[in-house]
Amino acid sequence: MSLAVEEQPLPAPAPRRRGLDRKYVPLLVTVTLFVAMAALGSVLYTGFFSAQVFLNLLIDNAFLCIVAVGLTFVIVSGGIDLSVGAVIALTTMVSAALVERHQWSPLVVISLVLVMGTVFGATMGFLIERFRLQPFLVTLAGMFLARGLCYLISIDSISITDGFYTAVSQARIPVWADAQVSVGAVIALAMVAAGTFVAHFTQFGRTVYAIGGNEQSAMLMGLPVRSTLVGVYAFSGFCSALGGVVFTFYMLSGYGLHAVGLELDAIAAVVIGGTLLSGGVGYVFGTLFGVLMLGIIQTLIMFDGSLSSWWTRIAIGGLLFLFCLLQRLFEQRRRAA
Amino acid sequence: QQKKIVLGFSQIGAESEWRTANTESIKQAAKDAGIELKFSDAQQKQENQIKAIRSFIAQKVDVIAFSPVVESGWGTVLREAKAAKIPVILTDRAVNEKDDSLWVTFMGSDFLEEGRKAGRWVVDNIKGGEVNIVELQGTVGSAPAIDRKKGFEEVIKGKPQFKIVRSQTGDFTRAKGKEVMQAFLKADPKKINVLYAHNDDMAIGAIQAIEEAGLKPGQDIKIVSIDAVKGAFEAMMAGKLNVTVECSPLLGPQLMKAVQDVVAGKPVPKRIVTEETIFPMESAAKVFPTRKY
Amino acid sequence: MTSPPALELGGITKSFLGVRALAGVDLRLQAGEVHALMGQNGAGKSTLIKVLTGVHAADAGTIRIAGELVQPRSPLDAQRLGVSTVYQEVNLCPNLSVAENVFAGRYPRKWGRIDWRAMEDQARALLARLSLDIDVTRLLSSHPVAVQQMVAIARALSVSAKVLVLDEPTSSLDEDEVRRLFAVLRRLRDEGMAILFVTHFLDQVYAIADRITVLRNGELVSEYRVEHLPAPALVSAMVGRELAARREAAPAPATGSGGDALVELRGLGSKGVVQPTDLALRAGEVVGLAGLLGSGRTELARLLFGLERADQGELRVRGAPVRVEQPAQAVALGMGLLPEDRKTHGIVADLSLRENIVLALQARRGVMKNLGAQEQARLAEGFVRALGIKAASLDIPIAQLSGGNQQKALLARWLATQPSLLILDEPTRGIDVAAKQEVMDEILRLAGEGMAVLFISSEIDEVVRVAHRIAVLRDRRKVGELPAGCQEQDVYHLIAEQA
Amino acid sequence: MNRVWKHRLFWPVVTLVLLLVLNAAFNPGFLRVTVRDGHLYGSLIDILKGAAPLALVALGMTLVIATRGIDISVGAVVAIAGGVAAWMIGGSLVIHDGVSTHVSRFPMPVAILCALLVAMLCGAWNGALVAWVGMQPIIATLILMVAGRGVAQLITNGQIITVYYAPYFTIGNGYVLGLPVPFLLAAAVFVALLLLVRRTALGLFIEAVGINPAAAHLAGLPARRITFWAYVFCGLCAGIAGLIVSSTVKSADGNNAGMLMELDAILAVTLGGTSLTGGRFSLAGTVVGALVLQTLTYAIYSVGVPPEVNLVVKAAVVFAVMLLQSPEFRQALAQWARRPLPVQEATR
Ligand SMILES: Nc1ncnc2c1ncn2[C@@H]1O[C@H](COP(=O)(O)OP(=O)(O)OP(=O)(O)O)[C@@H](O)[C@H]1O
Ligand SMILES: Nc1ncnc2c1ncn2[C@@H]1O[C@H](COP(=O)(O)OP(=O)(O)OP(=O)(O)O)[C@@H](O)[C@H]1O
Ligand SMILES: [Mg+2]
Ligand SMILES: [Mg+2]
Repeated sequence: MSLAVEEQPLPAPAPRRRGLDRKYVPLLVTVTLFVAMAALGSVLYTGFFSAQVFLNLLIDNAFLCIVAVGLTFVIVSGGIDLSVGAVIALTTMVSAALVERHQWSPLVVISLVLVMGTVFGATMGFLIERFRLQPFLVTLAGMFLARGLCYLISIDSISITDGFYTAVSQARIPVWADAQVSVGAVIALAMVAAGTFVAHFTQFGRTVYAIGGNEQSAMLMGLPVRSTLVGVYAFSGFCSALGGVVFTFYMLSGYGLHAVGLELDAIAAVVIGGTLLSGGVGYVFGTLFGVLMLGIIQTLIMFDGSLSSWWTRIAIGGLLFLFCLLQRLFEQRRRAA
Repeated sequence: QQKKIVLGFSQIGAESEWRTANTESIKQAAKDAGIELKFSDAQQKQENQIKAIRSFIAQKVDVIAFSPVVESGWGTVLREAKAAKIPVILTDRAVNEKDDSLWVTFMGSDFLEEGRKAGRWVVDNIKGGEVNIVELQGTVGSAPAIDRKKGFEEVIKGKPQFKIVRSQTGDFTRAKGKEVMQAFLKADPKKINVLYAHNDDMAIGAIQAIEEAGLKPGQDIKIVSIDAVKGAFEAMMAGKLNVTVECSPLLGPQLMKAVQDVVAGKPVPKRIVTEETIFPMESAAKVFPTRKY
Repeated sequence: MTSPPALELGGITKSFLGVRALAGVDLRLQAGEVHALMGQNGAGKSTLIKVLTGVHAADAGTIRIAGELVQPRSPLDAQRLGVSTVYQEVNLCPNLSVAENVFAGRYPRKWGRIDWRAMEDQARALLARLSLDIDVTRLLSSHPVAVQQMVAIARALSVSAKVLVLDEPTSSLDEDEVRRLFAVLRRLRDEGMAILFVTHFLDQVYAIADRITVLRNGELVSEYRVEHLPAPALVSAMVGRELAARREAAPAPATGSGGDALVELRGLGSKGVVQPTDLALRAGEVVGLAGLLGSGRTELARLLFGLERADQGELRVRGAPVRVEQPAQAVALGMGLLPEDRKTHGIVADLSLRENIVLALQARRGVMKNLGAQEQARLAEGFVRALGIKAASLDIPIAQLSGGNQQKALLARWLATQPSLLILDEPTRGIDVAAKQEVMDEILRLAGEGMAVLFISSEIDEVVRVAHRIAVLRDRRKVGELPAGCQEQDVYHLIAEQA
Repeated sequence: MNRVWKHRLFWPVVTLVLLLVLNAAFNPGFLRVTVRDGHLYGSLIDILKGAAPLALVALGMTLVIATRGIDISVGAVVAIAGGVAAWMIGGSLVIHDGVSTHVSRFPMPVAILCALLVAMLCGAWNGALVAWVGMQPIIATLILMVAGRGVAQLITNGQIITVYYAPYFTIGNGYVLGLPVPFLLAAAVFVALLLLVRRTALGLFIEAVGINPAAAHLAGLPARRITFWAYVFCGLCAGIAGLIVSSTVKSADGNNAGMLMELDAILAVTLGGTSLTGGRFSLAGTVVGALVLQTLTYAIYSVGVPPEVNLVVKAAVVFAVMLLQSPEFRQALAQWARRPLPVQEATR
């Protein structure tokens, strides 16, 4: 009885979109600006233009990238997750405690912390959805809780000497010549790919966008709003835990003060990548560039090496400002055209 | 003239006067020694320090030096440095790695010992029966906070008359130190004999709180702290702080000498200890004019 | 005997925080019929539909689908039970493409992933059945409300359902669209679908409905077969009293006509939005703006009000050239615009009815000259009474008002500023017959008092009835003007002539 | 009675009372307020005093949040304002004949004025980026959050500037009419703001802009200007808080002053019942929220919670407060409680 089954011939398909779809403009702007920034660094500093420097962006920001992928979904759904940094810390702490103090097998520990992160996220999602609480509050309390739990395990840092962890930590995958990437970087790229797929080609991903566009409408359209909302936070929790695992490889230690303030970096990366904080619009792929953007700003400053502590901050702020301003200008220009 | 030596130095951050003095000393010494310094501020984050070290490796500096924000988790990046044949010098704090070939030398202070010195002063100088001590800790989980607490406790252990009655974090800041002390004073107004603060800033904040509560800091409540920054000397001259344990930030010249030796291939000792003293109230006026930070 | 009704509601009761919206309402919907649900604004039609589709939980009452007792807890539940719904107002996601809005939740798949190409093709085909040829890959928000409404209908039609519920689907459609929609509905009815249909257009009821259920103040009046209930009787059933005969004659030429223009557009246009347009608006005159869907009426109104940037031509107010780049400037010049999309551009949802009414007046007075709470209440009270706005109190959030009452409140917002030019974009959207008459009378009265009115409506008969002069648009261009006393036919001719 | 129960400040106030009771239970002297040196003295006074900077910042934040924005740069602005004031007043100890005298580099009112102007300038920068450039609030203010701390350190040259000019201490430590000056400052701003919001149309405008910017714009509201000024005001509040903080500890610490204050301020605003999605806001709620946080902090210090447990306690309280405030949660709780005894129903 549906209208789709009808005898009339299909109309000739309209010509497929010519040129670039308008909705990809912010993404394009971000990528272009990143390339410009990289070019600037290469001109200014010797040794900047090398494969390894760019791969280091990935190696050094792998965990941030993974977390930001999960956060992209949360932000697209119109929420926010402030607990990501704390969950990373908790993951490193639990991993270190179990592996070092209780000699658990690393693989068991990794699966366990991934489940833990997912459950942690899902619980927050449940509270947000079921009791109509503000995501900011719930995840902020989640952040306090996760960090607090770290200190309950130990206030000191715990080194990891386990063979598996050190092996993974030091493993390098050659890309070309003597440029290499770490396991974490590969996982991060895989997560970006997986995130992009989930966002654009699955029911779950599309529902997240619909909720971000208008939660009430999404509900009236008969979309599974409740389970998707819980799922979004669970996914973000999972990504944080996975980020935590990668972070553990990166640091080889568990510590309650790990990844302090990482949530802000992650939010910044997501937003710079073209996602609207008000929800409904965003790209996982853009998030990757948001992360790289933050990374390259930092690298530029490190290569400069002459800034005092405070000028470092002012420079980071300035570059961020420049970038966001150009991003806005280009977007407006495109829209006006 | 030979090529300038390039030193990559990764600082923890600029969280305190002490740290700023430390940075200044290193910058000045590098300039004096004609060493090109690549300075990077990690804003208290270990991951930023690791990134900085990676970027030093990519920039092919001659020597890398850094003050580890924590002891653990440096193995991977230090191995990368070793593979790139860049010698590493640790300042201020050691790292927790079994393979000590990863760095050539470690110079700097010993937080544990600082805590012990503060403890010893208390044990030696505070007489009378019950001694109730309150402690203002540094940032929870930070290495100086952990070790200064540990060192202090080590000394007073087994001396039952010394008791830590309250201990709370003041995040190494004056504002928090004052706030926490205020609450302590209201909670047990009469019972506090000694305040042990993990740094001078918290002690200075607490002194204000004690005065506002109508007590005399330095007399009614004896105060011990660590760092020996300028403000502490002013407080001591005013008779409000009893003693501060020095933890010298002026590592610059020593570090530059070590860098030059390493590059020249001269042997350097694995551990270079910096001089640390303890300044009681009485010496303050004499020492104050010579303090640089 | 016969099979049970496709849908049967028994004794549905629902209150919102002490406000009774429904009291023991029964409704029987047979397979293969179009059933009209009628009632004044705030009678409880939308609430009944929301109870039926699980948005609200009923306080009491039963729902049976094909004889079986059910309790839908969400629209998703209702959909699974075979009820497909178009809610009042467009309830779609503005940030998704048209195609996606049609298929969200039921995507065509290939290899387990969403097949975008197939989805877009199917959406295009589906919309073509409603004779809508638009770019389905563009965002929904880039299309005007009428198109969005069509998309919502297309979405509901694409579900294979047994019961189709349509809450005022035609309120922003023009006649052509309505005709096409009805053709589709008739076919679905003949295929055995049960269709529940809410509208305020009596002629549409008689064009398509088989039976009518009338609600009044949340109570069931009765159920009728359409042939047993002539229009006047239907109106009295809804209103609860006889309604005065509808004004037939075209309005007398306004007093001010022929005088100097209050607002004059001289070749005012904006590239890609509206072609250069000449139009004079005089005090005391109602100018109708007629045209088909998408002919640019709304865009012209937005241009005039400073919501779009004019890049050519000139705007004169009382003979002096002015630049209007912000609505605030337009308001300061004494203009007001009632937008066509009340949900996104009209109401300020969480603010109270009172605050919504005084908003524009307050904006005009500025921040410092505050209307006191009492003054606000007095003002709002007056309009609530004058326009017959049905609300539990002045202090409830406007979002809790029924759609038609929201529309009246927005009209009140502009009337409160006593504008010299009032631009009304679909002012009668979603308001009931009685109220529509009142609104039209009000417009003429205001014009009589010397206000200039620009009246936009998809109901050309309304335009003809109320306007002293009609400007006809086509393809974003003004194609001519017609004097008062012209017929609907003349408007259509003018549009067709220029083809 | 019913109206009290339904009031949206009911649950935040209940939390505050509970925390006070808890404090009093652990410290017998907690509720005692005595007069010492001609002013009020006691834990409750400490809380009022300690909550003042947070309340101020949170009040400014409330307006920003009401316009659908957020300002995470307030902590940095607190540091900048404190730094400017301390620098202008002067950071050297001058001892004449063994007596330290009060010298200031610039007159104190000038220093205070400059500090507040700089703070407002910071707010204006944020406001301009949000309202005119159209950046997302969190990113626009992130820029100042990162760079602002650098600026603060630049002003203080990375040192802690100690202030020796005694009149300046009044702002943070003084008493007028027996009440602490910081409290009076916060109260004054609160009352002024309340009057502004109630007596002018500002409250209505801000809420309209926060709920539906498009509709507000169309109704003729200067939506952008309102947003802009909300940020300027937020900057001003942070500036006043900065003066209080620096005056309280008689020094300016560019790196640590106002650290993480933005989070606490946002927390206070939300605990007070204002939604982060903008629109309806409650100034009184924000003040209660700030008091709740300060009382909680105070409780943690004085009850003797070990520092490593601080965060868990804080998390538990925040969870408890927000669940209590959620009507859905109370309903679920009531249903759950009623289940074993179906007949039982609260009377009245
Ligand atoms: N969520 C709600 N909260 C409180 N009251 C509500 C809510 N929804 C509807 N109402 C009230 O219920 C009554 C019936 O509203 P409803 O929307 O069903 O009317 P309607 O018949 O659809 O009118 P219209 O023709 O104007 O759309 C109105 O008085 C309205 O104010
Ligand atoms: N049926 C349609 N098919 C394709 N595009 C349409 C259709 N209807 C409207 N549009 C688009 O709408 C825009 C003009 O809309 P506008 O809102 O000004 O029209 P309108 O005359 O006010 O009609 P209405 O208010 O009934 O939608 C144009 O961009 C046009 O492409
Ligand atoms: Mg309705
Ligand atoms: Mg229109």
